[in-house]
Amino acid sequence: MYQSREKEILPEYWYNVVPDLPEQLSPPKDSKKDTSSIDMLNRILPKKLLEQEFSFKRREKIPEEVMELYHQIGRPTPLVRAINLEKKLGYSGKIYFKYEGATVTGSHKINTALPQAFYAANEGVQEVVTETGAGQWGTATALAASLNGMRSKVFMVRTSFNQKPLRKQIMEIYGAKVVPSPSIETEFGRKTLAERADHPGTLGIAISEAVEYALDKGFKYLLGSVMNSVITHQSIIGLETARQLEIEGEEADVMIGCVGGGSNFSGFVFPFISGKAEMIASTAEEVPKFTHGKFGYDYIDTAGLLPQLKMFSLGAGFVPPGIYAGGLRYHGAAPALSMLVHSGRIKAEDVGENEVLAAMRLFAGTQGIIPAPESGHAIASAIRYAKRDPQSRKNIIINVSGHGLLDLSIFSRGEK
Amino acid sequence: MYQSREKEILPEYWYNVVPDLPEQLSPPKDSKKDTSSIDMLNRILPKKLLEQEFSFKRREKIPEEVMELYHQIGRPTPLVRAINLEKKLGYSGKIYFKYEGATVTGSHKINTALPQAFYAANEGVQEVVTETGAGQWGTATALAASLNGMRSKVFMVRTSFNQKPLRKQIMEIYGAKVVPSPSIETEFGRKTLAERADHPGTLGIAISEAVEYALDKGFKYLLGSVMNSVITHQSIIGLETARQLEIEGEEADVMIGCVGGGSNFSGFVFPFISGKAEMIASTAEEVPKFTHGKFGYDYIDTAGLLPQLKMFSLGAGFVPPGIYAGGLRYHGAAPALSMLVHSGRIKAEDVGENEVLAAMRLFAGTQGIIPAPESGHAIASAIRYAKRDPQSRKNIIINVSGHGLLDLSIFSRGEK
Amino acid sequence: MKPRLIIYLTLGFPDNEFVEDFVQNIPDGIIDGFELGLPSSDPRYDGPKIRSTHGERNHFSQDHMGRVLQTCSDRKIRVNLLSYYSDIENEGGKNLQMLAGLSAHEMIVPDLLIDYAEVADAFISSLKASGISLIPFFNAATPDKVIKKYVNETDSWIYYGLQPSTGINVPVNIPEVVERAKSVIHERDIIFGFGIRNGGDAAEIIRAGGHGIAIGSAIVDDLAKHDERAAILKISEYREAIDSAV
Amino acid sequence: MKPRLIIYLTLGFPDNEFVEDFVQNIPDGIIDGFELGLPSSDPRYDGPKIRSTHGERNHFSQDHMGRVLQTCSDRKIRVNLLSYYSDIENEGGKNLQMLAGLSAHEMIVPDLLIDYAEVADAFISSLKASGISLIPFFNAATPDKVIKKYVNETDSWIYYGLQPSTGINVPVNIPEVVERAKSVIHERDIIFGFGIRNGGDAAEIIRAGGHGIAIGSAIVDDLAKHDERAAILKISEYREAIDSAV
Ligand SMILES: Cc1ncc(COP(=O)(O)O)c(C=O)c1O
Ligand SMILES: Cc1ncc(COP(=O)(O)O)c(C=O)c1O
Repeated sequence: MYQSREKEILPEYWYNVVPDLPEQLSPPKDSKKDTSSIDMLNRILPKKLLEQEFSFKRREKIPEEVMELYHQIGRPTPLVRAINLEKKLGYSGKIYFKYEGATVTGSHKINTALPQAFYAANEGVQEVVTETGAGQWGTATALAASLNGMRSKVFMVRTSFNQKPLRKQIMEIYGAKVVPSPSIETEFGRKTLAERADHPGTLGIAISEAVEYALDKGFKYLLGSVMNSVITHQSIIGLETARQLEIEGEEADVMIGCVGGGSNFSGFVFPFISGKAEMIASTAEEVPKFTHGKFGYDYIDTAGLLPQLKMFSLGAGFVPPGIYAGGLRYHGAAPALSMLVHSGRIKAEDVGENEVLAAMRLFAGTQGIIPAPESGHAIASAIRYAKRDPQSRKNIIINVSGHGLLDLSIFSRGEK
Repeated sequence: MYQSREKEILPEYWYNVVPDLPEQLSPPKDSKKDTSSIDMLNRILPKKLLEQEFSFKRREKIPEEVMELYHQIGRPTPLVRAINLEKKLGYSGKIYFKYEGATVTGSHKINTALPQAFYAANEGVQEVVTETGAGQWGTATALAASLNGMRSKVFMVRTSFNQKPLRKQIMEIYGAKVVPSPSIETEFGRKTLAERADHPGTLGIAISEAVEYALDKGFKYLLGSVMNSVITHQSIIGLETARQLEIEGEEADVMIGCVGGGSNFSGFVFPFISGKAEMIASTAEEVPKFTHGKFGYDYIDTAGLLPQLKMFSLGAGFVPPGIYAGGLRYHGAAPALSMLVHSGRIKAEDVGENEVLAAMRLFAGTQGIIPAPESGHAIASAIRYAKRDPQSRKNIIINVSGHGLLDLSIFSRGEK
Repeated sequence: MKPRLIIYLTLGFPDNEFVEDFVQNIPDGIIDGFELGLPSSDPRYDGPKIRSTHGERNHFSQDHMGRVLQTCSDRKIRVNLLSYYSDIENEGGKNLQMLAGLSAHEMIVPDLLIDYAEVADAFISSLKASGISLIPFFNAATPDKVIKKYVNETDSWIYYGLQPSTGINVPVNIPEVVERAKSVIHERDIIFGFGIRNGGDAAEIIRAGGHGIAIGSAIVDDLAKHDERAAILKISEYREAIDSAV
Repeated sequence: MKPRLIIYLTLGFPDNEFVEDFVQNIPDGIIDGFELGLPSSDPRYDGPKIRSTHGERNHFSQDHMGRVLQTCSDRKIRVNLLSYYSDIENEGGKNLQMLAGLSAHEMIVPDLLIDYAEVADAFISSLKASGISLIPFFNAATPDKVIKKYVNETDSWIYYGLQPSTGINVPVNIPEVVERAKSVIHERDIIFGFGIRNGGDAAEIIRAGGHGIAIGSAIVDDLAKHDERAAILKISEYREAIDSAV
């Protein structure tokens, strides 16, 4: 999509922030003595992805086929001046939002699902497997697989599986097989169920099942966040934003996004890292990884199959409450993002459920978009910012990572 | 939205086909002997809308404020080359689709809700009222009212109200009051309920309640389809498409859309009416207005409060089956469209549920978009067309009038 | 040019005698012509006001029509007739033969170009053969092509409806309507009718370039009350309004 | 220029005697230097192969290190040491003082610029004061700014890791890695190590412009089996590969 002239906005290269970081990123750490969990990645990740994961090239060429797919799924996504929101807040500056909900799967997750699936298909893989919590990542994976002619399998955290039948349905329409996790399809799942037959599941368990399944069947496993390569793919958000602002003749003064694993936020702000823009990472009060987490090595997954990363974490064993914003429940955050929060370049703040729901309503009533609850945090933080100094003439740029059309039920609980 | 350069695509004028029709449109007919149901429109419709309804200017200037709102809600919408679908079908020509689901409310309905609400607000109205069947029109009205600082009230057909809680929820988030119809809030509703307490409701009854309510309270009533002015507003679809095709260096050979009241289809094709493109109107097999309906005067609403129009109709008393595509259940079709179908300029064909569901799956798996079930008819007709002559090099242009994210449940019934 | 004022009467309304007196008594010079409607059983493009004047068809008689036409002819008041094609069709052209012998040589058939477009050419020819010109009736809904075709096929003045039908009072932007009509119709007089609510509307039409106006619904209430004076007073006011608009 | 070949050995692995014999027996001219790793209790940037060579720290003795360095010095084989900063820190600089008296004047500290960036400047100064140059260890993850800073603050050759750590064998585009390194590092020799799997890789590095290679994991299995011949044979093959790549 959409117009030939929009090719001016869609970049030809992804951007990897690592060569421009103030300090060197700590490498992933093997958790075991005699085997390498990093080497194990060779078995479950597409080769090309793994190469990207560790090559840290500042510019990574977007394959032509992926470019075409990006067009097809709705890239470039719009950068919208939120005029009605500005008015409602009485804010003197401008507020823009980058709208990742405009992609066909409804969130930024497709930005990385497409290249990952493309690389996998290119290596002759017939099926990809992944896990999903809130459902956005599973949805993106299912479509990306379908567009690349592969089957897909999604281990979906059982509580989500039960609460979000629409998510399951959309994945199935895209051709995915969706199983509630813990499942009886993996040893780890069977073990977990043996211990507790009605286990509600966690993302950690689902990841472990997906990885085990991929190893077992020789399929490839796709990852939705945290890893460097994922964040590199997501840089398309910020790169487009930069060109769109240029076209508008504007600069970013403040950039605000939400953080689950850190992919949408990092993809959004990293292309601006060398500039002067203030950057605010908004997290859920219930999962306060930056404000209450520890900066150090921790596991990506609960079962510890994947390597450890140096990041802010609440502990791989952290059991998050079943909050409205499923995508923000992850215990850690991407290493490069963690480093920049640690160094103070990026500020972090926590927002609670009521404030987020109110912000979502305000945004819906003024801009017409029902944001994903995850994105609601970014919006709430932006509203806080604008209200703190309504006379400010700063340009606030928000990343609205997804729409919330399949999460409308959250409005029935909490504040009315 | 979205980019300043997209202003090249968004037209400055709506187009009214009437001055370019081959024959003259029959005027609306008063149904009563001593009062004028046409004059009654003065009391319930915004003045400016009524002027547009009967002035038939070829070019109608889009007010600047509406233009800005169009940008905010996602216009221009994309015209997408459906490359993956082409491949899947082995079709030698090109297939494009205009994607009205990209608007923030998810369908073309917002194109007319915005100017109607703007005109109402401009006349000092505090509240607007309408009916909704499938929910798309109510959603558009609710947002349009909110964006213009008005309250809104939606009489929602009771079966839909019960079956589509998400639709109700989204309207409420936009600030609308949603009541199931028949309701106790109008005399007509009370009368209907007195006759049958568990009445499931029909669009006809809901219209009657909304009109009565508007007359009673001095509010304005917004209409979602059928009327000339609505179709004029919807011309923005075709006008954008024309410019987008021009930019692509392509011409439309075949244009295909679905018909409920006729607004999305007419808005899509009318700007091309003087050209040579073949035009196909796709309707539901269960509501075969063009193939089995009569071309003559009939009521807009079941209660006969509104004037009669000369159109294809299955009879204002036609009780449609509770089909998957709620937006196609209307008994009639806009007069100008009916005339052009009658004259043979526009072809019509019926498509049944199984074919539509299969087409929707194919489209979702190739293009990533879950279309509205209404739009599924257009897609099914396009697939039929492409399959009939895969060697053809004709450009097929489909109007995908909305997304189906809030209608996913239809996939659980019917074919698997 | 002096703007033209045409008064619509339905034959036989409120009764034959009143109509015959009215055309006799109307002062010289205040109007430019009468448009005489043949009562219709289905005056479907008329609003409630005019519809009420059609009443029962048996109010009407050929003799009555003859007398009215004779008076107008004597008084040199131009006359055109108005009949729905649906009635003409029902009566198998009886009226037509009758009309051929009369002094009204112009005729409006409001539904002809809309609902009977397929027979319009033939009908216009047979009118011509009887020495009668069709006054094309157009309005905002008439496509450009249709206007051009019938302007070509006829030679009388043009009747252009402001409102889609009589008795409807939807908001109308008069200058735009007149401008549109004049942009498609060249070198022919255009008289505007349907829904002229007051002198202000009338004057606006003339100022925008219209050649005249036709009034109907505006005097129906007076006619119904047999109040000739009030009707004539109202007509004079329209006269004044358009004259002073030039 | 003749490409350089550096062989990594962990001191004390598989035992002191073997290492001492090995540096004595390696044929003249096939290598350009040894890199001698001080066993670490937490060799966390190493993969399982090298990790296994660190084993228990008590394999190692200062005497052993002294003998190995002496042999190399006698044989005019250039030597650099490798030690994790975490160990240096734990031992409060004991090693450093010891090293100052030895003939190895170059040292790699793989975790220094990553996990101890805040003390790196001070440490480099104190190394200098002891007559030891830091060989900066960079890899694909090292930011440009960091590379430039430490290239400026040092004067030895550069060690550049192909893989993020040893023992990882993720797919690597060798020409791209070499090109990136050379685009940031000017006028200094760059030796590539970490994850060179075979002669093909080695040749590719040289062809792409690398000044030399460092080999470690590739011979660990032979060393573990005390098979000196096999290890030396493998080293010769690398030698041949890089020489014929020029
Ligand atoms: C819409 C949306 N936004 C944000 C997130 C958080 O993930 P990340 O921080 O990787 O962008 C998710 C994760 O599911 C999501 O679905
Ligand atoms: C998505 C969608 N498409 C099409 C229609 C049919 O209406 P129309 O023919 O007026 O476009 C509807 C009506 O609700 C709709 O919601």
